Amino acid sequence: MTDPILEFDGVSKRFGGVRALQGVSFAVPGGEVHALVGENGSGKSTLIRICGGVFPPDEGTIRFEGREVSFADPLASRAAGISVVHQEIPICPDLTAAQNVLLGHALPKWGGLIDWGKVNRRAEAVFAQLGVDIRPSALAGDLPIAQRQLIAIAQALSHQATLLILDEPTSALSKQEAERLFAIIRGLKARGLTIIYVSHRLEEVFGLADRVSALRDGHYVGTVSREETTPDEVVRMMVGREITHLFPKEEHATGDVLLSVRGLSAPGAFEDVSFDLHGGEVLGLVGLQGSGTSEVLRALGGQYPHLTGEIILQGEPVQPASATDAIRRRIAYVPADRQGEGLFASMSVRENAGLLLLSRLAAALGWVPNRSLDEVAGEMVRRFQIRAASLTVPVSSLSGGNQQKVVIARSLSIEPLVILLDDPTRGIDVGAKAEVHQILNGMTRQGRGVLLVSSELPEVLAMSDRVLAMYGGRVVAELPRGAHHEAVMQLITGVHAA
Amino acid sequence: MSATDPFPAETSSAAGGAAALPWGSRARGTVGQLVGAREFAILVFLLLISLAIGIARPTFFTTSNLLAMGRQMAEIAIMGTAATFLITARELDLSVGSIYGFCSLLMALLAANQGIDLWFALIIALLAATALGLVNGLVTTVGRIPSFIVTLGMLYIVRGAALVMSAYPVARLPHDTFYEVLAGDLFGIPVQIIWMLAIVIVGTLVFRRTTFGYWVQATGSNETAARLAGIPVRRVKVICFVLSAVSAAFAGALSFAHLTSVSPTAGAGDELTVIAAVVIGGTSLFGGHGTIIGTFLGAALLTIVRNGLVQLGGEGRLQEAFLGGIIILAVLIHTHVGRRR
Amino acid sequence: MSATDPFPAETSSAAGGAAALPWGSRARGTVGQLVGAREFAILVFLLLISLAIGIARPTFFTTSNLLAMGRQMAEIAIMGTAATFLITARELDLSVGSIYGFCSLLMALLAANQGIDLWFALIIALLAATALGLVNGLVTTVGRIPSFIVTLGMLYIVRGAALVMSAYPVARLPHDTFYEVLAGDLFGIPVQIIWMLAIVIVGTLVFRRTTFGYWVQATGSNETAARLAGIPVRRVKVICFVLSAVSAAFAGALSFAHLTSVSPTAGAGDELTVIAAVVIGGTSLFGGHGTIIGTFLGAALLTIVRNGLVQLGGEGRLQEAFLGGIIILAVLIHTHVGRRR
Amino acid sequence: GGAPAAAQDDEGLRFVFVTHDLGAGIFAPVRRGMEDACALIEATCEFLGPQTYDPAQQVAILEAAIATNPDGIATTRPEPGVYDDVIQRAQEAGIKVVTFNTNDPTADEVAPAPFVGQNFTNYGQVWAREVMRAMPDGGTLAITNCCPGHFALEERIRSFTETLEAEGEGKYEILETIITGADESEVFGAIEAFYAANPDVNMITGVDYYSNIIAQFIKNNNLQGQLLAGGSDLAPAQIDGLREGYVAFGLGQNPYLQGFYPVMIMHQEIEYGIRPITIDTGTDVVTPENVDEYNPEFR
Ligand SMILES: Nc1ncnc2c1ncn2[C@@H]1O[C@H](COP(=O)(O)OP(=O)(O)OP(=O)(O)O)[C@@H](O)[C@H]1O
Ligand SMILES: Nc1ncnc2c1ncn2[C@@H]1O[C@H](COP(=O)(O)OP(=O)(O)OP(=O)(O)O)[C@@H](O)[C@H]1O
Ligand SMILES: [Mg+2]
Ligand SMILES: [Mg+2]
Repeated sequence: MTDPILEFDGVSKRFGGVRALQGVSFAVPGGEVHALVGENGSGKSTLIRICGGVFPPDEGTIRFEGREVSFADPLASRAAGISVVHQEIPICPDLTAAQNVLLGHALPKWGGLIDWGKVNRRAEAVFAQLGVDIRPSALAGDLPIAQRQLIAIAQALSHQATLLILDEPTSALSKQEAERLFAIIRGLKARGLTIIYVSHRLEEVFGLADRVSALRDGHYVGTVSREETTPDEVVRMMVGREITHLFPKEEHATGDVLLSVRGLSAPGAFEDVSFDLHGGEVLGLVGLQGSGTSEVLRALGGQYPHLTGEIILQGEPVQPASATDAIRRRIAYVPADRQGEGLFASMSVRENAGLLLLSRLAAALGWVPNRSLDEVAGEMVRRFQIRAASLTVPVSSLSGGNQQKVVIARSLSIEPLVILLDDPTRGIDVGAKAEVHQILNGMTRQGRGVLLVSSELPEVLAMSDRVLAMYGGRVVAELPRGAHHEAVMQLITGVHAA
Repeated sequence: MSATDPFPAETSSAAGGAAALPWGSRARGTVGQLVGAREFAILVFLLLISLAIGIARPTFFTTSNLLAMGRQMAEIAIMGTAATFLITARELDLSVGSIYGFCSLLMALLAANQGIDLWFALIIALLAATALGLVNGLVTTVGRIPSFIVTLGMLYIVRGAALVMSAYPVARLPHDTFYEVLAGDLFGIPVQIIWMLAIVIVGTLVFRRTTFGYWVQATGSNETAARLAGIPVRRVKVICFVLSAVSAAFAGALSFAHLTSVSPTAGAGDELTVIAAVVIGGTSLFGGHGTIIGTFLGAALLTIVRNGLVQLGGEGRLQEAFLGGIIILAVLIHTHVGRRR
Repeated sequence: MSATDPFPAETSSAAGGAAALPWGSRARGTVGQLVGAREFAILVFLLLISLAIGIARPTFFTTSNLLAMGRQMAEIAIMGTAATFLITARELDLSVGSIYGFCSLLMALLAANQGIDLWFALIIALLAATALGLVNGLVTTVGRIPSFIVTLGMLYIVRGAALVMSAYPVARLPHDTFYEVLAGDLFGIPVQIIWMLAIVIVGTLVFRRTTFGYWVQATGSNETAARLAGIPVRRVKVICFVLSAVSAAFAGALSFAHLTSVSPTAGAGDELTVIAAVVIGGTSLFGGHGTIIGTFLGAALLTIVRNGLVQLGGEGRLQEAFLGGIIILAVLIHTHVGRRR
Repeated sequence: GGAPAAAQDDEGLRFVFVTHDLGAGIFAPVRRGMEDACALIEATCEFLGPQTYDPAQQVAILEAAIATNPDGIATTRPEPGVYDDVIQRAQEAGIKVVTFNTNDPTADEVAPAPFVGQNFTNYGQVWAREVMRAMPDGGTLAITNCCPGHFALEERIRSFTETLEAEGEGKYEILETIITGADESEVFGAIEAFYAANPDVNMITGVDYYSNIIAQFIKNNNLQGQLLAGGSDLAPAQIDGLREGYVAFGLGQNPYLQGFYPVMIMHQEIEYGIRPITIDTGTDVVTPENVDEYNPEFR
């Protein structure tokens, strides 16, 4: 093992009553890709924020390149040679791509004034190094989420760093974009940089990392070298128990046709989409970013008022014109962007869970007795094993996985015929994922129809009864259960037309 | 693998049985339910200030002074109740002061110059306020421009209209039951206090225990999520704007009944006082979280400080300056002391 | 992390998108560089209104009236330039009107009663404003309470201080170069216009072509991202508050030099006029996107409408009402006409 | 009545003055008058009011003041009705009440109180006659008004217009009442805009304190000889104009006495049982001829 570039010694951090890190001690050898894994809330991002100078640890010390360091702010950490891509910190939407990339740099000036032309050219060079095609003068807020994530990565790469830390950089990236990032990471490693890499996707971890360290509930569990370990062992380190198989699909007989879609088009999003969804069936939609999979879900959820084509629900033609409309027709939508579109952060668990049942619980004048709301919310919390200190704590105090379960439970509370799930396991850990998959199995057992979109191809392939492959807004193939990963990849990347 | 199956095949209802809840047993008292940590901090602050004033000037605690303060705070508390809904839904109304003046003037002119019955005039004034609130709400939600600007424009428009109307002098009106109901006494208590308490209590119940109240909070907490949850966010906001305008008209009517006179500039500046009361009480200016009890306490604090400073005597011109300091201090306190449970 | 970010970028639906960016790589002419789509929409609106007034009243377009309007708009445009920085950084300042009155009074009293040289008095007034801006900024950023509340408190505090000072009547001051520099003419053009243009031009350059301006936009666009990128967001905001206060003091000095008199209530209500000018110009109230040229046009629009309404004669009391309508209309126009590229 | 329950302690009498607008410049000399009178009789005095024009707030302050049980209260009464209730309650509590500076006469039907201040109807007459003296051959004029709806100002204008019509032999034409707002910069802008549209106007005359801005306008634009000013109060710019002749007249109302007399007549009543009466502080005509005889600070 080479000399450690970064050493943690007894690092602890608490937020109010939450002990995010407790006495974490380990070392990261220089010149390697070092993966950091752990369940949601295990403290990975907290450790990284400490390295990035966002806040200091409560206890313990950090040594960087052999010297004890204590960063007062992000600038100090960067000056020392640490560059960080933080988890889920979107860029500045009102600035251009180039301005975001060079945020925090001294900018090229001409006569005391910033030369934006030069800034754009510099950013262009960074993008070229990253192999991405983003116009430097594009407004960042106008770009799709994947490109925004790439801008954040480009921002980190634009600094001269000896240690690069990436906290879940691929959660919003397509397969190819992720692959390109991996190539860059390998290139940086070859140039002698050390990379700390955080991800919930074990195949990425095993594809990239030289060594894997695991955290559990704020404690350091151990470090293993990739050659000497297996995915199962890493999972065991993370969750402290065995997870037998990753995607536990239950088989059911599927029922009659529930939902028929014929020639559905939304200009600029997708075109001529047709399929049948049966009761008790999971129909997977796979495709790259921009292929129209999420948009089909949104359209069925009533978010595209100007659709052409037919939607027939239980033999009756429908045109969901709004989310309200879709909900009335018992079509439930679970958005991919939990924070932005799913949760009411300032409200309690109870209110988040019970929101769709208010009109059902309401007596005259909209009066909702507290007890009946407590009852239904409590039942949901119990049934979906939502771990919360009480029903009245703010939902924002829950872990990511539990927040997601609240959102799903709410959608299911209307007893939907059809459930539209957009990336229901984004950014949640293996344990929580397994629970969401259990919920999915429960839905089909009850005879509901599920349309599933996921950023993880293996997940859709494993959990679906059938799969529709989409490319460029069109359905290019229908595949039965058990379709081969490679074949699907070729379809959705347009390498082979069906 | 989790042990419990969330979908036992037999049950089809997702919201079925009434299982015993682990936290259902955690009984809280009524007061505890009404007064959260933030409200508590501001209540303590308010009591300490009252005590300090009362010690320096015992006349502060006379029944008549306490009742007078109760009456004085009524208008701000009533407008503040509606504003709490609106601000929780993440909108602002800067036009309440103008609507207050306009509607009381309208009412007075209709009654005095057109000979319309005062009650009927009140109804017309409330309808006019409804229309103004609708315009505020529709321009904000359909026109998609910030309510700060819409209601700022409305502030000028309505004040201009009031100034034009005031060209017609208002004759004196005969006293009748109208004044008894809106400005009289009940068992020695000014009716304004009773109106205020009724509105604050009903407002609290609507805010915390009805579909509409939950919808308001959800809309302000995350508008996109609210829309996706099927909440008619535009309608919710428009209703809040209407409530705000109608509460201003009603406060104007109380003022008119009490002072038996009107002026086109009545209510000028009230918009900021109302927002101050709401925010002092602990409602977030950024939406999603509100408390009507807090607003009530905020209005009480402003009134007590104003009254107390007069009682203490001293430099009259510095009194408003003190008030400014108290506003900042109060918000600092509940932000940092009554942080979270 | 996100707990401190009151407006997550995704949900500020009312703010609309940002307009064309001046630094786009595609070559644009100088005018095109300065005037984006929103600014253009408001410019056209302004010209149409001027034309309409000018046709009805040819005296509107006389050189003397145009110069007079230029002078009238200077104070709002100057305060608006600073406010554009502040609002872009996602903060508000409601205390500018009070600071305007307080600082001009302070200056006058120092010069008239203490015999201090007027220039020196001006410097003291600007330093006082710096201190007030620092307090606004520090209470907002360190105390973590909304600037709406901090500066509302400051509005009362500073106005109270001005009222106390006004107990000392101001003696007449001898005219000297001070008046020439702040209220005289240069080649027949009122110097206030020259001051305004200088400040607008320097402001635009700082806003668009310096690190500070870039930091202001980043801070308002996404405070967390800006902080993590190493931008000292607190310092950036505090500087914006200081700029706002100092601009108000300077505008107050211009007014004092021009009117040779002061009153403690001077500037009351200017806070809302300044915000209106900024928002009419196209700056987003939700931060991140601002335009000083737009603010300049917004101030011009307000002045033209005020002046034009007096010129047109008729019911003077309706002028404010028209002004309110124009504010709403202007923001509707640039929201929907000058939408995106 | 005599002196019931007055002077509960041996610290002397206590009087509270409450105005509708502490910011108005006129109240500085009023306050001085109050302070001098209180010093003379060794009474304690307070001068209170809202920061800007706000009768409702003024009533709240009056109520708080009543609770402190002073010996006397002096208040302005710019709107009818508003003060009836609170004045009656003060009187019932044995507190002497005097109005000063502004009093809506119709208010006396319900809550009579002696008034120390100007008679606004007389003012309008004097004002009209000064305009006729300044322009004996007639001409066009405009009036500036900061605050439409304000009782005192509207009464001055009404009486002015009536007198000008009755005595002006049709020689005078009022082009417009310019609504100026109550912010000096805005007042200036409104005058400027009006003059741009009506450059032939002979005189602009103000009903309120902001009249001095008309003088300032003439001076800044070198319109001496082309445009005549004149109007209420004696702010510095007004004095300049009077000295140089482009302001034809300035009308004072002796604010010092509006602070001094209320103290004295309340003291009289409490100490000697002399019933207080309404005192007109008059309309003080200052012209270029007599301007140097005055100290403008107390006008
Ligand atoms: N911001 C916060 N403020 C207060 N408490 C919090 C906060 N975030 C999390 N918690 C609490 O800390 C505890 C641990 O959260 P953590 O994220 O570790 O849960 P978890 O068991 O890992 O859930 P999951 O497996 O679903 O991710 C939870 O009980 C949660 O309520
Ligand atoms: N600012 C904060 N305030 C309160 N609690 C916090 C804060 N930041 C993190 N926590 C809590 O600290 C714990 C560790 O969080 P952290 O974000 O480090 O987890 P993580 O391992 O990165 O999880 P994930 O995989 O979901 O990103 C969690 O319980 C979390 O809720
Ligand atoms: Mg976990
Ligand atoms: Mg994390």
